[in-house]
Amino acid sequence: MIGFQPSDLAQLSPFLVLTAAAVVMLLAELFHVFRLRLLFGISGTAAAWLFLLRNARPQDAAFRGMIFLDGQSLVFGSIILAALMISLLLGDKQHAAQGVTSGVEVEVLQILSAVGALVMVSTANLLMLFLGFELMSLCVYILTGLARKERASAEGALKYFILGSFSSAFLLYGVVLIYGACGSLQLAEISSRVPADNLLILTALGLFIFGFGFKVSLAPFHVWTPDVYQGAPAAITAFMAAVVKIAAFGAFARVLFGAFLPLASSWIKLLWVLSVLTMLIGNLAALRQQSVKRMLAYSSIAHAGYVAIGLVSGVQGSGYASSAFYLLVYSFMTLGAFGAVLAAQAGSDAQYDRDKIDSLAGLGWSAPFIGVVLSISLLSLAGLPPLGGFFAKFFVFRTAMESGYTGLVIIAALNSVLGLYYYLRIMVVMYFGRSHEVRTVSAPKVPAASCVGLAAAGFLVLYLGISAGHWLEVLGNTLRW
Amino acid sequence: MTVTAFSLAVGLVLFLLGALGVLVRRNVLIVLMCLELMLNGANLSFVALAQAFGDLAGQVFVFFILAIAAAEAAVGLAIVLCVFRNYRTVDVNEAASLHG
Amino acid sequence: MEAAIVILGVLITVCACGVVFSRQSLHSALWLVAVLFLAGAYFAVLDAGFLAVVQVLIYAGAIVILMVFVIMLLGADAGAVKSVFRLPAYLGGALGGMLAGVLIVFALSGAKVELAPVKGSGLGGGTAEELGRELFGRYLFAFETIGVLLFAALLGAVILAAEQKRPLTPGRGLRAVQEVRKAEIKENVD
Amino acid sequence: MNYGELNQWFLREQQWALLLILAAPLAGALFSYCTISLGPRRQMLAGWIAVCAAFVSFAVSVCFWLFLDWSAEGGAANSGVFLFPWIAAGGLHLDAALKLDSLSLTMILTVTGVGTLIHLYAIGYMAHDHSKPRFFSYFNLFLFFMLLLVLADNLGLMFVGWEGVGLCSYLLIGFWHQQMPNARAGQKAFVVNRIGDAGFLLGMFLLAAEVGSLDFDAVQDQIAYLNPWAIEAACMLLLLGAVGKSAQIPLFVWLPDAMAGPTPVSALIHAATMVTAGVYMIVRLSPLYNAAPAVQFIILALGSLTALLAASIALVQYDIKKVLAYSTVSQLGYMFMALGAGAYSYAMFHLVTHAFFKGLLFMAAGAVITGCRHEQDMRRFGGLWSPMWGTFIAYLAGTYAIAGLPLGSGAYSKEAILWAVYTAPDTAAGLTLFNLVSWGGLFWGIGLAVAFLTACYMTRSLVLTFFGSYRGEGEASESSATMLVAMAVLIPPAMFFGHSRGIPLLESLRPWARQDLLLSQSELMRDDLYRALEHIALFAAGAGVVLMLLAYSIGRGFMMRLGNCIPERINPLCCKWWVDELYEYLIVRPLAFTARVLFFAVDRKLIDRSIDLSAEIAGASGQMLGLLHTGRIGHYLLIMLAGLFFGAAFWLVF
Amino acid sequence: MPFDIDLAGSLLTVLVGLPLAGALIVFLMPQSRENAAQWVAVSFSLAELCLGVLLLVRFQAYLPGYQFTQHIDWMPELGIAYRVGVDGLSVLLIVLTSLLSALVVIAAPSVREKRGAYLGCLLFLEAGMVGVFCALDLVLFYVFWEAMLIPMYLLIGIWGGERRVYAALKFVLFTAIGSLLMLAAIIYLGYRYEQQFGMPSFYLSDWSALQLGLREEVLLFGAFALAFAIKIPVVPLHSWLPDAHVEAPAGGSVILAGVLLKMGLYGLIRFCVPVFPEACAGAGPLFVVLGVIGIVFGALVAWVQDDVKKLVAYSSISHLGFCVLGFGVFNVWGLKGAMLQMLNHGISTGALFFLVGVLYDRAHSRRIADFGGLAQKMPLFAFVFLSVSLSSIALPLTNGFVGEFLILFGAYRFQPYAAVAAVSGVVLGAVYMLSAYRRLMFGDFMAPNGAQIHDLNRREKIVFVPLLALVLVIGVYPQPVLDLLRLPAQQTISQLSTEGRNPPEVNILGDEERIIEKGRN
Repeated sequence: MIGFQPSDLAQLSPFLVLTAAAVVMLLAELFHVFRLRLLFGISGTAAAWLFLLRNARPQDAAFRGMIFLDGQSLVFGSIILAALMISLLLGDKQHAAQGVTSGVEVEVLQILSAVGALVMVSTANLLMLFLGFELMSLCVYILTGLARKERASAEGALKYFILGSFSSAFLLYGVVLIYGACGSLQLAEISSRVPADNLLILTALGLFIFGFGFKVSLAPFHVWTPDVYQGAPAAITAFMAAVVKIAAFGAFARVLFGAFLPLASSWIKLLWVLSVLTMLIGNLAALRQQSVKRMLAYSSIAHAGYVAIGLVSGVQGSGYASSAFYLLVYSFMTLGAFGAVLAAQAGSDAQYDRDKIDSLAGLGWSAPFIGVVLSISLLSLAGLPPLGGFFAKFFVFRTAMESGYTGLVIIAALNSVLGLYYYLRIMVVMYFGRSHEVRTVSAPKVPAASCVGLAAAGFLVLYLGISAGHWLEVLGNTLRW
Repeated sequence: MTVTAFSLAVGLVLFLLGALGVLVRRNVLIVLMCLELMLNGANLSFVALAQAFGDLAGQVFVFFILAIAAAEAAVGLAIVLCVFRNYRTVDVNEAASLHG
Repeated sequence: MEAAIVILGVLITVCACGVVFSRQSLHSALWLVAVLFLAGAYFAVLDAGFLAVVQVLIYAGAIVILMVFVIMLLGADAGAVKSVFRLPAYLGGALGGMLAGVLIVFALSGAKVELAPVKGSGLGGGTAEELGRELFGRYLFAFETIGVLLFAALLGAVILAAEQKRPLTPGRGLRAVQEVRKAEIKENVD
Repeated sequence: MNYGELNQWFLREQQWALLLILAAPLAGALFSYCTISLGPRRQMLAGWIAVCAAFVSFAVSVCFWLFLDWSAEGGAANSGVFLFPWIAAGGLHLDAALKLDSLSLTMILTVTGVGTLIHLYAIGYMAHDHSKPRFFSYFNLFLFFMLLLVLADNLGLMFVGWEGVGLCSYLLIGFWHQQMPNARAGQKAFVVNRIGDAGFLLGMFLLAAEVGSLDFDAVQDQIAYLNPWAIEAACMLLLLGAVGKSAQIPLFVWLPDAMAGPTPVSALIHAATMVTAGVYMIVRLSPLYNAAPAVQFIILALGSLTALLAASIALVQYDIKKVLAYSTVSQLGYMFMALGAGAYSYAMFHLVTHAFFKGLLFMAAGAVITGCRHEQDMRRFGGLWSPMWGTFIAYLAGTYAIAGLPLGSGAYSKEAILWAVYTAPDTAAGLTLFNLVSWGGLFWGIGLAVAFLTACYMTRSLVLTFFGSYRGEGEASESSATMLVAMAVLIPPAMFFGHSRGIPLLESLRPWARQDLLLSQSELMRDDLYRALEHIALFAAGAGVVLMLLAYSIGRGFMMRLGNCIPERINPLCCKWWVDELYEYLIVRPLAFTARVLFFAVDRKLIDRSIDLSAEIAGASGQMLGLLHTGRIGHYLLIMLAGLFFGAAFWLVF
Repeated sequence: MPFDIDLAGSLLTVLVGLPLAGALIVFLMPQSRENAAQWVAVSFSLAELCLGVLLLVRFQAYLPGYQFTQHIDWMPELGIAYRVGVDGLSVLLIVLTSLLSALVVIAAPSVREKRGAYLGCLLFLEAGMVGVFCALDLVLFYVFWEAMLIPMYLLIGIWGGERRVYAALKFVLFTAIGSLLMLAAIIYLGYRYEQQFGMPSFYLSDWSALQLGLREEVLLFGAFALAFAIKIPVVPLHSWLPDAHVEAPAGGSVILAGVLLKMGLYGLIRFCVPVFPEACAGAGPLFVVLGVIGIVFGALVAWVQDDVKKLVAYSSISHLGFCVLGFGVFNVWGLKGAMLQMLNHGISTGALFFLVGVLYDRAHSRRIADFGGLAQKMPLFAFVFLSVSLSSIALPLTNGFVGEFLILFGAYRFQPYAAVAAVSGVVLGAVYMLSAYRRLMFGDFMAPNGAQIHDLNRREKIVFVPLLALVLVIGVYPQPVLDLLRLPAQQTISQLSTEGRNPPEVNILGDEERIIEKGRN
């Protein structure tokens, strides 16, 4: 009974490598090779990605369907690993300044969380999905609270934990209902057995939307997001905003398209409303925020709404691919934005003060590099061409048009104007102050790794804009495996 | 009413009571306990379904939920400690410096 | 069997109410122990003997003890919650009403509640052996994952909960883990 | 080279000559401006450059007059040059092309002749000014635009000159721009002219749309095929332009203010040449106007009313230049009367004589003003005949001519116009007034009254300025030689040009002139009606002169009382019939008010505010949403659950 | 020569890329090396100007269609391509852009703070503007259209006046509202094209084959027209303009008025007309009305301004009203006039903003009431100001007249009352422009305390000479420019459905040509 084939091992390799990297990092700390931890983290992540790339096969399942390294896992897994890598780079040597009082555990927990995320997007079994979900979530709860001396950090962790556990309990109950109605935990089997008018299934669908909606912060399940993003140390916020959201969206999409496709007419309308609500609430609430991280949190909520448009139109059109592309670009631009904020905060002391938008005054002049990366990220988030964010929106809008959701596109387009306002507000602070009027922040000392991370994020945002069509096609083809 | 249906009902009641507790209680420790109640409700339903279907998957799931519950409890309690150190309270509503 | 189930069901419900509505957190914890024990019994009745044991071991033995420990640790302060219930009753009522309304409309909408058809002959029950086979066969990867999860939770719980006295030094975190692990490892499933 | 060869050579090269007429003043303008880099003494060079440029134009014009055969039967000579297509779009072609026929030759001779003299005069007048280069440059530029206006072969190019002279007028009125009133007067002139120009533009559009071209020849050829309504409309619109430029009711208000400019400017631009451009334009389009009798009637009425109104105001002015300015308006009214009566050649006749004597008068007035240290108030003059007898003679000659006293040139042109008006066909209105007087009779009566008034106010100004005792401060002194020479040269034509009893050059107008006016001199003298009217007019003028002489010698006390019995404040004459005030309250203020309302109420309050408000609303709703995020876990749980329930409800409903 | 062939093929790309490269170089230079940055920027912008002139020279005005076209697949699977090409109108606007940019770069030393970044923004902006004028693919167009926003936003926001933040945000948001709706419309059209022809394309020439339902067409046209109308700006949507102009630095205002405002009308002519002919033709009267409202409104409001920059800004609204009017009448005169007026407005209003900048440099004030009698101390300045004002109020022999004349004539042919109403703008133009000129230049000398009033310096003279020359040359001999515009105007008209309106380019009366010929001989 026990026994797996070597091919199973190949399928497992990304997870094993990544976990091994985490363990090695811990051991490295134990043996005081503290300096090398970044090297281990990055190389482990890179190795995991290489294994993922090598071993991903069309419709290849290991462990009797517990793990799929198929196109979807390859796409979302790659984004997750890339985001992980950048966020490791960004956070290097910055954690202490953020009030994080532990050693290598921050990186280890990020990697383990990424393992959970990877599991989430590469399984077709609800049990594995839930396990990955919990692994990722628990790590992120802890990460949020790591700045233990900061009240905000602990508060954020508590909120995230209670609300997150609550929502995952609902998700779990949804799994129960599905198990009850279909007698299986495999998505493919569920899809083939799903009865159209079974109350259990419909309720389960609702609970799934609740659970995943919470993780990707679709309104009204988004309420935790601003508090947690604001409370968490900036490096962790960047990680959360990128990895957690990608994984949750990846898994959500897999469940929606893998299991609930026969019920599409039920959830499309609902997702339509949720996406409109999410964009509106996210963008409107961000308008007058004074805290950078909170503003970016609301912005990330709004972006979830845009991604959801892709899911809405994914049933008929190529929305899945455009959503994936959106997530790809989104992860880099949000990493760039949070990473730049993180780098800018390196100089100042108190968390509350440095969290204010005004604390970025004159940053564009005193630290041109950070300013440029932040500007690129913000402009891309705002959807200005030729950056990646523009084409991400473009593709999402296009697929929505193809599926006939013109109204949704118009709402989304007008929402972008709101978005433009608050993104530009940050640039106002960064650049528009007269040098004699504002207290320009002194140029923060940014570690080299962080610079590399920022440069990578900025470059990728730009590159993905210029070669957007190519990557959309690549993603589309890969997802169709 | 069959055994399965009754068990599912008990599971639902446990789950809902847990949810209600999370909603209405102020003490964060009790909230944690209520979360456990919710998980137990799900567990009970899984076991009942596993029995009805004659499928071990449900039981295996429960096994994993038990482990997750343990992990969640540990992490949750650690977070509660953290919050208590910062706010000197276990009232979930007191920790509300982040808002707006 | 039916009788046992009915009794257990009613008892579980009563105890759960006890958890939710007790004024003191310690009382809640005790009610929780009762719920967990009863649930264990329920599992046993539903042919899940191994799970029943694990339930009692982990929950009653580990989790609740941990909670009681924390309650004790926080001591008198924990009692200083201003009032027991966070929400006014009418809000709870409104929520309940909404839930009822949704359920009624659901019921009227003509949707059925239907379980999946039973596949085969019922398994003899979840003995340790059967479950073990599953866990180390089909669910091996899940089992590995849960190990990672527990490891992560452990690591996290330790660094979050440990008193911070010394300034951060490299390598300190893992040593703390080792210390705590020695104390707690017995309480965990291995 | 004998005369014949010279003639041949000129005829061969006439296109270049035509260009030279234009090019000389343009080059003069450029070169005289260039002297700005010289020292202040040498800047006087600018004046001489300008004079030379003007004289070159004049000389070439004279050559054209001499060398071309202007009296050939069956087709008068003309000369033209096509330079380049200016604007060509969609079948509409405006070319930069010049055309010289007898009409424009008359005009350019007048313009360049009087122009040269006034340039010469200006050298003396501006001798002590510090911005001579600028002045003479503008002055020459004006000449260029005026000649362009006259020589243009289509309405479009004429409009270039038309606006160009307006520009120069603006620049020169406000020449001493340190004084704000001067600048204001310049602006007023430009803006009022622009109103007329707007009409001109629309008239052009109408013609271009109906005819398909703006060439004068093309328009002329097409008249027979045009819709009568279109002709009348076009004439009306172009009339608006003419009314603006030639200071007729209702747009005459700018001309008196234009006296703020240096006196040579008033002489050249606001008396002799530019203001007659409207008259010239209508004469140029006389075939068109002949086909629009209703418009002709309007011109007649406007002209006579303007003449009367302006003459009445001139009667009480104390500023010597203002008297002359109103006189100009009044005389332009005469020209319009002639146009209205269809007597185009008489209009041109009066235009030329007026250019001479009004130019002379202004020059003399300028000499008086410089002689009295820039005093313009006639109450501070008096007895100036002895210290500045040269000027006195010039002014006397001018007054004699304009007053219409026997043998003065004004008498001939004015009487001809009065006769033409009297005999004007009534086709225009179709009615006689109460069946008693014909319209022609009525307007003749007005014209007669104006002749009387003209004599009155001119005599008054002469008496007040040159007779009696000197009332000013300091010594009055005679002006410089150049000024005197310029005046001296102009005295003979001003006095005696009228003896030609018309202008022999206007053959090109013959086909469109009223046939009953085409009498030769001898025939005219035999016409009883003409002689009767002539005598009446002479009598009226003489009466005016005598009356004023009496009033200011014996009846001085009576005049004082007469002046005092109506306070100036409510005296319609002193208040210029309140026309300025009327415009101020009826047009300017309401317009300014509208502008303010548009800016403060509509633009700022309504549009801007509503935009800001919508931004505010978005921001405020964002803040409201912020209130939703209370930071309390309980509320968050509730919101999420409510979301779940509402989702379920939504799913059920839709 | 092989070089020539290559050049013709990629001249436009070079035109877009050159300033971009310049911008990158300038951005990467250290902030302290401002003079070096200045030299680099000047040389790049002059090179760009030379290439622009080369384009003008090599452009063949009598050939229909687009020239210098280049096609590189960008996102072939989506039908998005890098397609550029120019016709007469775009050539003119590109030359105008490169000229004004070069002048602004030359005049940049008057910017005291962060000049390197200022120059970089200018060059970046120039690349975007040139791109807008040569893009033939709608997505490419949109990319340039939006990419241009940011440098302009920075120019206003960083080097602007007191309320620069408000103005900059207002500018961007206003434009963005329109352009995002336009983006939605572009995407929809791309989708419809793919639906109808089975393959995706965003190429303008492909799109003219689209079959759209009437309601669909009107709505899509509305989205496009809104974006362009905001940019023009048409009157109720103009609110961003005065603020942006007042707050922008002189160079920014020059570019904003000189080039950016043209893009709205350019977009209407280039994109709306071929894709939505019916809707365009239907909306003609609306544009006429809006144009007339703009003319009168802008002129009246300009009259009561106390800030000279605001006055020029509102005068721009009035002038652009003329352009809109010329566009809306859809006959050859109006269109030619509108196109020419776009160029003219760029020259004259650009020069006016330069002049205001000169004044602001010396006195740090723009309030008209603060000044008086400047003509005494700054005669050359007064002369230039007057010449430019005259061009702006369309005095004959200046460029402004030719454009306004054609527009008004076109309006007259369309509807005489429209011309009557619009002609009031001619009068009001004189009113506000001359009264501002009088208040600034005439009377007793007056300037704010601490003002260093001196006449134009050498750099400023260099800036004004080409502008004045163009004012005069186009005014006196506009024919070459009109020749360039002949085909674009004709093409625009032939794209519109012509039932019931003036047939284009047909002689007004059959045999007029003869008379005209005779008149010429």
